[in-house]
Formats: sequence, structure tokens, C-alpha cells
Amino acid sequence: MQAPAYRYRNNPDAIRALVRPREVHRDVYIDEEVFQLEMEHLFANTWIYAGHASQAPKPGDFITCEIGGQPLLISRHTDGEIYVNYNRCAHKGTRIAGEPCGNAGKMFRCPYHGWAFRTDGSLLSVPLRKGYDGTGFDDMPMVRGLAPVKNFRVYRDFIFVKLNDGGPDFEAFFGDSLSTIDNMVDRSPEGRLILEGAPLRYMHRCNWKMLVENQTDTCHPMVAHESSAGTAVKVWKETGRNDRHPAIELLAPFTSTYKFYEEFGIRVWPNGHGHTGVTNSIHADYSEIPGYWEKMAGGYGEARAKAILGDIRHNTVYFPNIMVKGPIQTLRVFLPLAADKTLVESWTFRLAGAPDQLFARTLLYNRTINAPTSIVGHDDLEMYERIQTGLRADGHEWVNVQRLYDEDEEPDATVVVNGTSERQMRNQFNAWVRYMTMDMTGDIMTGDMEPGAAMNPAPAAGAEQRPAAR
Amino acid sequence: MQAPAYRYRNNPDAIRALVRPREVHRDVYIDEEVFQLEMEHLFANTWIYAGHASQAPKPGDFITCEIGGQPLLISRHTDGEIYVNYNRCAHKGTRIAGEPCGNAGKMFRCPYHGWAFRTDGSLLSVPLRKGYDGTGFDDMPMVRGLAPVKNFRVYRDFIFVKLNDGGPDFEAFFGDSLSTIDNMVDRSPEGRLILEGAPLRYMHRCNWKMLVENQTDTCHPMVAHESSAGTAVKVWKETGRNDRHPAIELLAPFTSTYKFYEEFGIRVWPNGHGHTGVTNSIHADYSEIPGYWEKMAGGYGEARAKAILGDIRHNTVYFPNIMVKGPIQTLRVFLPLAADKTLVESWTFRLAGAPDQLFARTLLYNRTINAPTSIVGHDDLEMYERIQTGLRADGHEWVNVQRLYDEDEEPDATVVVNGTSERQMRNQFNAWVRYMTMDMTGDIMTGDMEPGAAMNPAPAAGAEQRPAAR
Amino acid sequence: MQAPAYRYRNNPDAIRALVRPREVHRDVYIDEEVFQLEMEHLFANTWIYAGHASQAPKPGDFITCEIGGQPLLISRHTDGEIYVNYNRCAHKGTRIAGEPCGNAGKMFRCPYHGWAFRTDGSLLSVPLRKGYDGTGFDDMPMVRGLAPVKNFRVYRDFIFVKLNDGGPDFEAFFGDSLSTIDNMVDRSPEGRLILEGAPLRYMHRCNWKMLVENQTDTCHPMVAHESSAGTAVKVWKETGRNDRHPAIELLAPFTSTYKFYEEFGIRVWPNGHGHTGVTNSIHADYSEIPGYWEKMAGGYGEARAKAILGDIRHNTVYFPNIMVKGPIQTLRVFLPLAADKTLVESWTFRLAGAPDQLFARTLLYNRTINAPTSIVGHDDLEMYERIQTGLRADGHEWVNVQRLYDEDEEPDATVVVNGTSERQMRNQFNAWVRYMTMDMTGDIMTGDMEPGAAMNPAPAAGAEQRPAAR
Amino acid sequence: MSASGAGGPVSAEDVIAFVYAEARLLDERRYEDWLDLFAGDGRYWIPAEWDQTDPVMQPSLLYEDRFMLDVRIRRLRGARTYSQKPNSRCVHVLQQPSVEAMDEAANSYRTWTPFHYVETRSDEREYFNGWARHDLMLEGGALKIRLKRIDLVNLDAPFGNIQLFM
Amino acid sequence: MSASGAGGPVSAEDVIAFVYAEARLLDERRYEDWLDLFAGDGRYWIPAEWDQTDPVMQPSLLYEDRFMLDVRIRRLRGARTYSQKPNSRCVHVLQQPSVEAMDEAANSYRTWTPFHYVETRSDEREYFNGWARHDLMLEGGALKIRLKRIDLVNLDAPFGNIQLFM
Amino acid sequence: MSASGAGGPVSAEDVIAFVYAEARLLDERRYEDWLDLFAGDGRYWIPAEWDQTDPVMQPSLLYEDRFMLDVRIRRLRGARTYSQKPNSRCVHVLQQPSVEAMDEAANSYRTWTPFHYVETRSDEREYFNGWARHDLMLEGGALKIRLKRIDLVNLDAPFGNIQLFM
Ligand code: FES
Ligand code: FES
Ligand code: FES
Ligand SMILES: [Fe+3]
Ligand SMILES: [Fe+3]
Ligand SMILES: [Fe+3]
Repeated sequence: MQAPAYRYRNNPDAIRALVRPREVHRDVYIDEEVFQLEMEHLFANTWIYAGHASQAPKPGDFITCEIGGQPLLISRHTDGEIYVNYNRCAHKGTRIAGEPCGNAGKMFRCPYHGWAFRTDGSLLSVPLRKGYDGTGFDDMPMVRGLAPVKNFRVYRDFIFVKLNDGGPDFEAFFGDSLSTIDNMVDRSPEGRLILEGAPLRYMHRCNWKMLVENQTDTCHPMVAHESSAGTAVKVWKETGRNDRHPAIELLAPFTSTYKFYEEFGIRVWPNGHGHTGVTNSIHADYSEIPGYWEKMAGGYGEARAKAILGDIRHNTVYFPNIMVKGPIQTLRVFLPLAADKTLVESWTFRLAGAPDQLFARTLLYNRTINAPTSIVGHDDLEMYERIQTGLRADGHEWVNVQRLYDEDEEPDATVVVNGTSERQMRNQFNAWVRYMTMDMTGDIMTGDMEPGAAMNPAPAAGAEQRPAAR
Repeated sequence: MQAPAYRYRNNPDAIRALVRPREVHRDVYIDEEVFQLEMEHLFANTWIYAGHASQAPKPGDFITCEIGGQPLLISRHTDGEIYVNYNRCAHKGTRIAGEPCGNAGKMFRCPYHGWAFRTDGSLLSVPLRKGYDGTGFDDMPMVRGLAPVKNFRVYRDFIFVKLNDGGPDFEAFFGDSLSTIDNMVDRSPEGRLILEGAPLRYMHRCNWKMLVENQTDTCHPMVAHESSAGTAVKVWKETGRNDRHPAIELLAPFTSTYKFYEEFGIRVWPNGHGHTGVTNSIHADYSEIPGYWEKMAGGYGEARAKAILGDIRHNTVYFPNIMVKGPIQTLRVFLPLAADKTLVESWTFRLAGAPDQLFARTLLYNRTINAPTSIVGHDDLEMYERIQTGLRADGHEWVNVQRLYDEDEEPDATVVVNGTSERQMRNQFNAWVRYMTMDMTGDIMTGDMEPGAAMNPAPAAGAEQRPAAR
Repeated sequence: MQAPAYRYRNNPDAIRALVRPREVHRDVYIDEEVFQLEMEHLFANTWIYAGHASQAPKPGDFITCEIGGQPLLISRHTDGEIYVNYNRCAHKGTRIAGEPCGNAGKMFRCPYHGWAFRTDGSLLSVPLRKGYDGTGFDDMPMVRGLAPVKNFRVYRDFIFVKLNDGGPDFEAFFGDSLSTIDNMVDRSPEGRLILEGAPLRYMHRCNWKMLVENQTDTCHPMVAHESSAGTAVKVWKETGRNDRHPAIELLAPFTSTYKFYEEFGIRVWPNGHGHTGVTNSIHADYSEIPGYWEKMAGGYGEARAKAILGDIRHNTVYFPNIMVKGPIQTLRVFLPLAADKTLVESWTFRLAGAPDQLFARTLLYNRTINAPTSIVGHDDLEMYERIQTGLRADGHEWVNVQRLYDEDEEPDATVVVNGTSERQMRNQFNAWVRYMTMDMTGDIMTGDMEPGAAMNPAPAAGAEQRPAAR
Repeated sequence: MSASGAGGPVSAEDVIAFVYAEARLLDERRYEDWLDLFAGDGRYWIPAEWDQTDPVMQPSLLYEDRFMLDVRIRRLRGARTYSQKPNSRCVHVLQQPSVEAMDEAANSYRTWTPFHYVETRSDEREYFNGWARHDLMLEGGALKIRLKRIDLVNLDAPFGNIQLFM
Repeated sequence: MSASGAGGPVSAEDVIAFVYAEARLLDERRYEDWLDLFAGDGRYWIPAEWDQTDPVMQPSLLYEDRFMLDVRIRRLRGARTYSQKPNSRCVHVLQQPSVEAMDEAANSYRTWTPFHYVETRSDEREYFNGWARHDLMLEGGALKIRLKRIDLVNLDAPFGNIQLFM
Repeated sequence: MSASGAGGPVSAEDVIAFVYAEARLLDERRYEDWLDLFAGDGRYWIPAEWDQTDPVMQPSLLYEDRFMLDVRIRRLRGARTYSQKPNSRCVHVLQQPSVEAMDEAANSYRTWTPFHYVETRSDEREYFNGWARHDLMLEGGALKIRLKRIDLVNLDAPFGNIQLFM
């Protein structure tokens, strides 16, 4: 006589029912079971940003991260290549590397019993190995070393990981959207980015998707940021000063009109990617940085340099959880920690070969807009937190995304639309349903429901197989 | 081969089995699933105190609160009336008002995208509304504005809310018990209360029902409060002073004998309401407040004034979660936050037209008995916390409520009994079972178990309909 | 169409599948449902250390503790005997004693309504008892007083408790392993231990079993403790000093070679017990304590004294959750609080009749090795916490325990093996499966799944009966 | 410990030393000695509202005279005070008191002191922060407390038991 | 409150008093008065890296001139600043400032001050700890802030909103 | 930083400055310099019992001589100290030390100092509160620590790793 407690697991129809053409159910934001399934399906079936190769330039360098609740270890091997493994000793499970980044020297040595792994993850040595003689050591998965992540791709130094074997391949998943990364990299006279500086880390007590949607929400700045950007512009006017203030230069565009946003356009791509600022951008009117143009023209020729610098895309969302600002050289990662908890890490890149001043502006932008001390950030976080609690209200359970909705709009088109459209939000939810359900069985008594499976961050089915294919 | 995880949801028999005539199962206090069902059923099917109209005297004034996990917004409209809506923007769910109380001016403006709502909750304006042309805006529930709470009642300025459409109507639910509120209001020479002063907020790591039961638990003061009231009386005697000490006046009655409590009586009403102090009360012997009697006699005539002031009820429990002290003009709200977490807010009222000194006594009582710094409070909270952890013991799983139990006692009678009876606790649990189960289906595969329902604070079934009826 | 949420409850096959001959599934360490079942089954079916009789030497003395989530009250009655009861008032569930230890005088008086219980737990008096006349008071379980724990055993002053009626009896459970306790007690010239001094309390954010396994993990000290013991030895050498430093004497053996550990041996006993250090021990080479030998020889005769002191066992694990160091006179309790939270309490004993200096060494050892300020502790805890997070990695879900595995090894043998074997870990998991499953029904719709049962720390089935048998 | 044993004028150092010493008595659980620091009509006040001006016509968390402070102390020491089984402990960390007034004519010596206060019981621990205001006076040749006022920075937040003295 | 009203030399006591008074203005929400303590080209800096040396070529959490501080203050006071509905409050508890330099020639007076800082809003409360460094100068005859630098002990940890000033 | 470089008598100011400076060395991770502040037979002690009188016959959390402090420091700096990957940091906020004794004859200078201490590692942070007692002596013409004793207000509560020095 008791009711079952899972409502969404192994229930693709229930997942699909959460997304309607013009609105989405609050459970996508507030339900912990949906969140858990996002970790197991969405974040395993899609290509997730894991780090930047410039963080690990030398052999033995490593970076650690978590994707879909999984601890990962990214390292540069003696062969000069990047490898991605699970950050978990093959013996008893000790996290091998404890720091965000570092250099392991010639090997990763597990601190518990001293098993050693090469910097590609393969097993190097086991102390007192004779203790395993005759025990079937070579039949056990540990003999292969750290469990590898097979599907990863280093694209112009951006490292993306797909945990599951299924799902689309890298090019099919990102398609034309890679043009934003290309443009950001091309802005270096040498065609190379260097990740530099600690990220700004900002904790949000809200669902990660609110942040992602906000990246292309062009109807909020003039309202929500009146308190920050609006006040800044007003106080600046009161000073009567004629010079340019670097912070005002960055803040003032947040007070742009609806008309400006309508006209600057949004481009959507298949699989949930998209960007604002097609024909114009809030980043269009920044001051020249002395010496930069010369370097660019020298490196690329004037025509190409002009084309590169003329592409002033505003925010590019790479579904599911990063946002890239090409003209500013920042990358924000929206790390999902719980249905109501998201850590935002905002990273800065130096354009190799460009003047210092450009990187100084990147840093200025980052602290002015993305820091936990940012007044713009305060405005936004207040909204997210109010939504997270407001959605508990039963009076109306759906969140609206219908601005400029067209019932004929195609789900996976590449198209440019009015910049105040919520089309990109709809685009994201279309992809969300696909990657949530694509490997979800509808049979409650089979699949990943065997003992030892399911509740932990990813399904056990196939887990044993994964590391086998080194 | 797995067992289902819900034990009580959609299982009214299991709920009923928790309450026996002379004892209740510990799960009513410590089980999180039962707590969740209380939010969804008990706190939605009954009339819950939400605030006092004197907190919002002018048009545009608002107060916010939470009932059954639902954020509510209570406002006074330009028509002078009180309205109750869910505190949740019709667009994307932003909590509209962030403060406990305030004045919204002519409208509630959502801080995220600037949608505006009249102070009755109806939609006033949407920025750049043309973006919704041709999208079917008028078919969506948001066009109606904030989702309203239909069932609310302002009774002598006390605002009560019932979230569900089902359940008893206001008069049927409270019946004669309203006489305590009447008496408290009548104690104002002008027949009007003014809520004044910040509430004292006291966090309890225990179930809310322990606090409610304690309000009519007359066998604990002489034991549990020996340390506070007992010590106060003893130290006072040692001083040899002959004057009256205002705090001693309030504390000394806590040391009253069993006999005193036996005789002062308990009155129970249907639906879980009841009060202690029928024929006598610990509030009987307070000092006269100069000038008060004259005002009362002037306002009501001597006979009526005497009748009003002669009704010295001790604690009146309005089921499920408030307690009113008429002669003291305090109202305590036991806000359930989790099975083991309850926030007690103790509010004070000024009697319009009465001398300041009366309100000073109200405040003195509140801080002496109800504050987190109160020694009486320390005694009680220690007991509750010890029960909350003690109930984990498997040796005996039932909590006893059988003092002066009579197997012939009628469940919903209005009757006066011996003041040391636990009849009022039994009365509460009788009502508890009724309002927990009245809208609970017994079928596990139907009802509110569709995707998107159930785990969040209230059932989705019918939720869409509710706001429709503005 | 929803999947059930329990995966292990009432599913003994799923529990069994977690343990393979050479590896165990990560869920034994990280799954909260498994943890909950450990509380209900493993910690109820086995004999758990609850305290030491020397903590309650006089009538009225009491100690409190928790076993399997159950609050217990251990007291010495006027008859001089130890009694164990649930620490929960028979009336409404108030925890009777709030302190870790104390003296209750002639009775336990519940602080809420003053019910009084004799120091054996039986009901002494109820205030205003006439209020229960005619209510059937004598039919209710509370008339019997505090709910007793029937199965407990005081063995040489060590108090062990078994909450369930089923399961092995005390001698069958511990068998020969009691020899370690015997040896520790015999090290007192008077054959008596006195627990003295506050325990060192060290919070670990890891599963309790990692700590227990670590007690016989002889392949980690030379690696994991290189930073503490290794550094200590190195710095000591640099000083060039010739004297003995008391801390170095304790730390240096942690740097022993694999060979040393291989040779010193491990002895396993049935039911998960076992010890390291059969033929040698890291405790072998401590300095003499002046006067101690004389006392021992005087008390036991030289031969027996020599035999006692020659038994220098290293770590003895009493399954499931304590470790005893005989030659050091410490006892560590690994208190499971959650799948990822364990409180370690390290207690010290004084040998009655032995010189003070011996107890000083016991205390020195305890703070040097077992304190939250211990550098050895820092090394170990870092490993446990890294495993707790590392195990989330899906790449490989099993923890290896196959060192010196022999496919012919018998599950419940008493045998001495190579000291670097992981045989004792396998021994523990063999017992773990037995005591997890022995009272687990495989039928999901019967047994303890009735309303009011299951989710709380122990099954309701039979709970009412237990206290009946005083 | 307190001022002007010899009857001389009160110095700022005396006043500051008094404030430190007062907190220390609480840390050391010398409650009776602490009570002796209060003047005959001394008060201990914790407002419940921000910028509060009236202790009795506005809600206070605490506004006690010597008698009630004595009751509290006796209770803390009492054998049947179960909320003190086990007992609480506290520690004060004070910023250097700022001397606000040294008014000999009015017999008023006032300080303002930001503080960090921790109260612990069993394995639980809570911390509180705010500003203490002392209004001291000479009484019987010694500095005494006319009013000790504690403004908590989060005075409108819910609190669990606060059993000792800030 | 600050130094040398009479134009005399700056003393260590002046400098210490300045640091205490500066924090107090923040506690008392007197933000405009606080802003007046900054020199014309004064800066308020919170580094985002340990032992950071450059505020603009390395990531900072905050590096504001007077103008941007003014913007922040105006925003805190603004009618449509929803993240201040309800508003935040803070309290500083400072260890006694250590005077690091009294360099009259360079017009530089420097202090180092470990601090405990609590920011609270609604029922939420967060605390921060670190070291404040003040570089003061005489400007118009009064001590002013050339640079106030806040090094948080856990500067690399994630933070929620920090809306006021440490 | 410490007392009487010129061999003159020790002043209360010297002693107070010593206590502040000692904590600062820890905050700045200058552990070797910190160790130099200990006398040859100096001890660092954290009792595990309330009002504890004996460091060795009663349980202590820590009671270390210079050698073991050196071991600890070397360990903190060690390449294979994984519990310091990443490393911990700390900050002390001290109330002004109260000078308890200035006994030249006994070569004993004692202070009592309530403190707030925060230790952080990675994104974790823990705080501790209690009272530090310093027993200082002149050795080789400089003030040195004979005994530094830390009494935690919640010394009987469970703690996670405490890896640095309070
Ligand atoms: S856990 Fe890594 S070597 Fe043992
Ligand atoms: S969420 Fe309220 S206006 Fe958009
Ligand atoms: S709960 Fe123990 S006497 Fe009532
Ligand atoms: Fe924004
Ligand atoms: Fe009470
Ligand atoms: Fe170890």
C-alpha cells in the first residue's frame, strides 16, 4: 500500500512532461531527484568543459576537477599529450591528487600505500608486489592503472569531456558554435590563449540553469541592474567628468535600452548552444588598447584582423554549463552542486602576444561583473535566490519562457532572432530533454536498478567496461 | 525485490495507525515523511494564522509569511481590503517581496524583469509586452497576475488562511473557540488590537507539536520550571522584600501546585482547539494597571467590563499551531520547519486605548517567558530537545497521553475537564488524523503521483485550478 | 512507472553482492541506505562496546552512550550491579540523563514531569498518580519503567551490548579474541583496569569501516606516515642526541620495514575479530618503567608475569568497531554517525597497582597518535577523506582487499598469516555480510515494512516485546 | 581589578580595564563576582530592535535588574537545572573598548566595545557578534555598572538558547 | 576622531585611533562619512590571490577608487536595490592595529590589523577573517586612506554575496 | 620585535608586543622564526580537560617540546605531507593580552589572552576560541616562551584535523 518514491528515474515520459513549448515545470529547478538525474544523464551524455590545456603546459602537470559528481584528473604525459583519468587510486580509491593543479613529477604516487601511476594513468609499480602473486592480480581492473575517461577532446586547448560512450561526437555536438571559441583564440596575435590568474569563485544558492538562462536574458539588465549599472551611470553624470572611467565603460552598457537588445540579435545553434550580440554587443564600444591593433594586423593581415575584432559576440552559451565572452576573454563555469546550489567559477585568459593592458581589462571586467563582491553579481544572485524560494509556491508551478515564441519554430535550427527572444532558453530545454532521456530506460525493474547502482552519481551499468579500453 | 520507500504517503490507514486512544507513535514527531505530509495536508486543510491586519494599515502595505512551506504575500489594496497571494512572480517565479513587511507603493514591481502587479495581485503591466503578441499570452495563467489564495478570513484583524479548497469553513472550524480572540480584543477599551514590536524569535530543535502540547501540559511547570520559577521565588523570599517585583509576579504562578492546576480546568473544543484556565488562571493575580479599569468601564459599562476582565483564560491553543494568551495579549506561532526544527515567534499586542503600562507588562511577559534568553524557555527547550533525541530509542515507540483518559470520551465535544488532564492533547491528535487524511487518496498509482507532483510542499493536483478563480 | 527507491532494504542478496572474495563494492562505504541498515542490523545483531564499569563504580553512577543510533543509559544499581536501559523516559520520551556520565543519587528523575525510576530502570513513582486511575495504566508498557536492554555482558569490566535478541551469544561471538582484553587487564598487578581521563575525540569525515580496516593495514605506515614518523626520525637523527626521546620511541616504529610487518604476523579469529603483531610488535622495544616489573612479578610470579608482558600484540580489532592496544592500554571506539562521518573516541586505562609512569606513557601515546592534533592522525585522516570522495568515481567501483589472498582460505578460521596480508579485512567483511543479513527478510511486503517501522534506527518488529522481559 | 581603590579620579585606563575584567569574570564562571560589579540599580540589557531607545516599551531580549541577575546565576548553579546538565561555557573576545564619555560631574563613564562571543554546551557551539556599551559609575568608591547594553548585529534573527551572559 | 586636528605631527595613537574609527563608521552604516576618510586617489583593495603584489594585473575581488566606492554606497542606499531588501549589517572586531610605519617624509603611516568581520542579512550570517592593511597619509591636514587592503585568510574559497565593506 | 634588546628591564609593553608578534609569525607561516621564540625547554600545551593542572598525568591534546615542534614544522614543509596538499592557513585575532605577572626575580612574565583562531584549508574552514596563557622568560637577553598554553572553550568537543598552531 505504499507509493514508490522515485518519480523521474527511469521515467523518460515524466522528464519530457516537464518541458512544454512555452514553459517549464519548476521541478527542473528545485527537485533533487531531477538534479541527480542531470548528473547521471545530462552531464554524462554531453561534452563538458573540464579545463584549459594552458593550465598544464609541462609533462607531469595536472589539473583536477569534478564533472557530474565525478572526480577527474587531467594530466600532461611525457609524450606531451593530455590524458584524462578518474582521480581515484586503483587500489582502495584514494583521491590521487588533492590540489586544483600542480606538478606530479614523473608519476602520480598514491599517498596511502604508494602505488605509482605514470602521468598517462597506467600502472607503474606496486610496493611489495609479490604479495599479489597467485592472487589473480592480472585479472583485476586495477592492473590497468587509473580508470581512464575515454571520450575527451582538446579543442584549441579547451578540454571537453564526455563521460558516457553514447551521445554525440564532439563536432556533431558543438557544430558551428565553436566559432566563438575560435574567435576568442584568434584574438591573440599568436592564436593562443593562456589561462592566467585564480578564478573568481562565487557561490549561488540556486539552480545552475537559472544562471545559464540569465546569460541570454536580455530583458533583465535595465531592470535588475538599475541598482548597480544605473546608479553608476547616474553618479558618473553627477561628477561632470569628461574622461572615461574604466569601470563605467564596462557598466554603462548594462543600462542599454530594450531597443538595443532587440536589434543586437540572438543566434541559436542545435544542441542548446547559442549567443547574444550578433550584430552589435555591449562590448562594442570599449576603448582601444594601444599597440594591440598593430599586433593583430601584423599577425593576421588587416582584413582578417578586422574580421576577428569585428565579431563582438556578447555571451555564448555552450550547453549545458559554460559561457564564453570572446571580446573579454572570460569563461564562466556554472558548476552544479545541488538542485539549489551552484558554484560559479569565472576564469580569465591572456591573449598570447597581446599587450598587458588587454589582460588588465579582462581582469577588471571579471571583478566588476563576476566577483562575489560585484554589485552586478549582487543584483543577479538576489533574483536567483528569490526564484529558488518563490518556486515553492503552489499557486502556479510553471516558469514562463514564451517571449517571442513562434509555434512554428524548429527545435534544432541555426537561426538569428530578435535579441529579446527567449528562444535560446527554449533551445536549451529542448537539448536538456534530449540528453536527459537518451539513455534512460523506461523499465523500472531492469537496467541500472541492480544492487550497487543508481543512487550514486552515475549508473553502474557499463562502468566496469569503461576503463577496459585503454 | 526492493521495498518501496514511501510509508505514509497516500496511506491514510498508516496515518491513522499512528494515533491510539492513549498514546501516539513517535513517527508523528520524528519522521520526515510525516512532516512533509503535514505540510501538504494538515497545513493546507486547516485555517492557519498568517498575520494581523494592523501590520498593514495603509494601502500598499504588505506582510510576507510562509504556510505549509508556501511563500505568501498579504497586502492591503487601494480598496482598503486585505488580499492574499502567493509571493511568486507570474513570469519566472521571483519572490516579489523580500522583507517581512513594508509598503509597496502603488504596485508590486518584480525586481527581475519589471512586471508590475496591483496591490490586489492582478497584473498591471509587462515591459515590452509586444514580445508576447501572437504567443498566446492570454491563455497562460500569468495573465491573471499573482496566484491568489482564495480562502482567507480576516477575523477581528486576525488573518487566517486555508490553502486548499476542501476542508471546513472558517466558522465551522473554529466555532466557540473564537471567544478567546474576542476576549483579547475586547480587553481594548476601543475593541481593537495593534500588533506592536518585533516578535521574539526562538529556534527549537524539536517537532512543532511538542510545543503545542506543552501549552496545555499543566503537570510540567512545578517540575520543569523548578529551576527558573522555583529559584526566582526562593531567591525573592531570601531578600525579605515586601514590594512586588514585576518579574516575580509573572514567574511565581509557574510554581503553582497540582491542586491549583487540577481545579483551574481545561476546556476542549472540536477540531483540536482548547484552553487551560477555565475557572482560574496563573494570570489572575496580577497588579492593577492604573487607569485601565476606568477606560474599560467607560468603554463598555462596568458589568461588561468586569465580564471581559474576569475571563482570565490561560493558554488557548488554536489548532494546529498558535497559542493565544488573552489576559497577556500575546500570540505565539509555532512555525514547523522540519520534523525536528520549529521556529517560535512570540508577538505582542497593544490594546488600543489602554494605558502604556499594560503594553509594558505584555512586553515584560514576552521577554521573561518567551525569549531565547528566558530561563523558563531554557527549561522547556531542554525537555523538547531531550524528547526529540530520546524518541529514537527502540525500546518503546509510543508517547503517552492518557492522563485522565476516559474510554467514553467523545472525540469532538466541547467540555470542561480536570486541569491536569491530557484530554486536550488527545483532542489535538484526533483533529490531526482528520485533517491529515481527509484529502489523502489510498491509491498509490493515481492521485498526486504524476510526474511533477508530490515531493514538493503541496500536491500538484488541482494547483493549476486554484488561481483560476480570481 | 516509477522505480522503487530502496535498493538494499530487505534485500539480502543485494547485500551479499557487495562483498566479493577479493574486493568490496564502494556502496559499503558511501551509501546512506547501507549505513542505515548497518545501524538496524549489524549494530543490533553483534556485541557492541558500550563503556567500562570503572566509569560507574558507585551505586547511582551512570554513563550514557549511543549504539546503532539508540540512546542508552548504563547505571550501577544499589545491588552493585550494572544495568542497561534505553535512555528514554517511559512517559513521553525525554532523554533521562543528559551528560556523558554522572551520579543520579537514589533515582533517575525525569526532568519534564518528575517520573522517577530506580537505578535499575524500574518505575519508582509518578507524581499525581491518581490521574491514571481507571485509565488502564497497568496495561501500558511504561508501568515497567525504562525499557531495558536485555542482552549485555560485563566482561572484566568491559560492557558489551547486543540490542537484538537474535545473534550469537557473547562467548560464541568473541571466542579466543577475548585473550587480548585478558592480557590488557592482566597487565595490572591487581588484574584491574581503571578508565581514567577524558577521551580524545576526533571527527572523521569518512566511513567508519575505513578506520577499522586501517587498524590492520600494515602496508600503509611506511608510506602514509613518512611525513610524520619519517620526519620525526630524520629530525631526531639530525640532532645527534643519544638519549631516548619519549615521542620518538612511540613514533619510530611507524617507519618499520615491510619485512618487519610481514614477519610480525596477523591472527584472525571467527566473526571478524583479529589482531596484528603476533610474534613481534611496534610496541616491543619501549623503555622499562621503573618498579613495574617488581609489582608484576610480585603479583603473578615471574613466569606468569613474563608471559603476560611478553604478549605484545599490536592492534586487536573487536568486530565491528573497537580496537584495543593491550601493551599501551588504550581502546579506540569508531562511532558511526553517517556513511561519511565517524567519531573516534580514544580512551585510556590506568593499570591498577602499576606505577604512574605507565599511565603517563599511555597518555603520551594517545595524544601523539590518536588526537586531532596528532601528525600521525593527520596523515591517516587525509587518506580516509580522499577515499571517501575518490570512491564517487565511476571508472572503477570496487575496493581491493586481495593482498595475499588464497582462494582456499576458510571464512571463519583462527589462523596466523603473513603480517602484510589483507586477510583480516576479508575476515571483517565476511562477518559483515553475516550480521547484516541474518535477520533480514527477503520479502518486501512483510516484515518490518508496516507503517511506523523501518526508517528509524531499528525495526519496530518485536520492539514492544523487548522491554516486557525484565 | 577595577578603578581607583584609593579614591582618586577615574582614568580611561581604569574604565577599559574594568570592561576587560568584567568579561573575564564571565569566561571564568565567576558569576557572583560578576554580579558584584553591578550598581544597586544596575541593569543588563539586550535590545530586540535595531537602534532601540526604550528597554520596556519596546521589545527586549533581556532587561534585568540585580535581583533577576541573581536569580539567573542561582539557577545556573542549581542542582535541578537540567538545561545546564551538562553546563555551558563561554568566551569573550573584545576589541579594545572605546571610551565614549568620562563625565565626573554626571558620574558617568561610558565605553563602546565590539565583541565576539562564543557560547558552547556539550558538542554544540554558537557565536554572537555585536557591540557592548557600558555605562559605569562610581559607587562606594568603586566603578560599578549602571547599564550594560548588548546590541547584537543580527538581533532580529532567531536564536536557540542563550543561557549565559554576553 | 582622526589625527592632528591642530596640524601637529601624527602619532601612533592617532593612526591606531583612525583604524578603529574607520571600522566603526562601517558598523554604524555611516558610509558617506566613511568615504570621506579616503584620500582623493585612495583605493580599497581585496586581493584574490595569496601574497598578491599587483591589484590590476592579478585578479582582485575588489579594487575601487573613490568614485566606485561612492557608486557602491549610493547603491546600498538606493530604493531599487533589491539585494538590500532587507538590508545587510556588519560588525568588525579588530585586534589592536600594529603600526608598521610612521614615515613623515614619505607621508605614509601604515598599520596591520587582524580582524573578524561578520556580515548579516535577514536570517543569514557569514563571517570573514583576515588582515587589514592601512596605508594612511596626511591630506588637507587630516589622515586619509591611501590604500586599505584586506587579505582574507581563505581568499581562494567560494563566497556568497559580500555586499558591505570589510 | 621582542623585549629589551639593550638588556634593560622587561616592560609590560614588551610582553604584550611579544604575544602579538608571536601570533603574527604563525599567521605569516614563519614557523621557523616562531620556533625561535621558545626557550630551550619551552613547551606548547593544549589541555584536553577543563582547569587541567598536569600536562602529562592528565590527557592533553598536545604537549610538545622544541624538538617535537620542530618535527611538526618540518612536516608542514615536507614534500610528502599530503594532508598539506593543499596547505592550511590560519589567522589569530587576539583580545589585548592581560599581563598577569611581571616577576623579574622568578624570571617569569605571564599573560592571559582570549583569542579567536581560524584555520582553513581548501574550501574548509574551522574556528576555535579560548584563552592563551604565555609564561615568558628572559633567555640570552631576549624574551622566550617557557610555556604557551591554549585552553579551548569547547575542549571536550570532537575536532577534525588541527594541523597548525593556535
Ligand atoms: S589506496 Fe592507493 S595505494 Fe592503496
Ligand atoms: S520573473 Fe518577475 S518579471 Fe520576470
Ligand atoms: S516525559 Fe518524563 S516524566 Fe513526562
Ligand atoms: Fe545580470
Ligand atoms: Fe513550560
Ligand atoms: Fe596510520
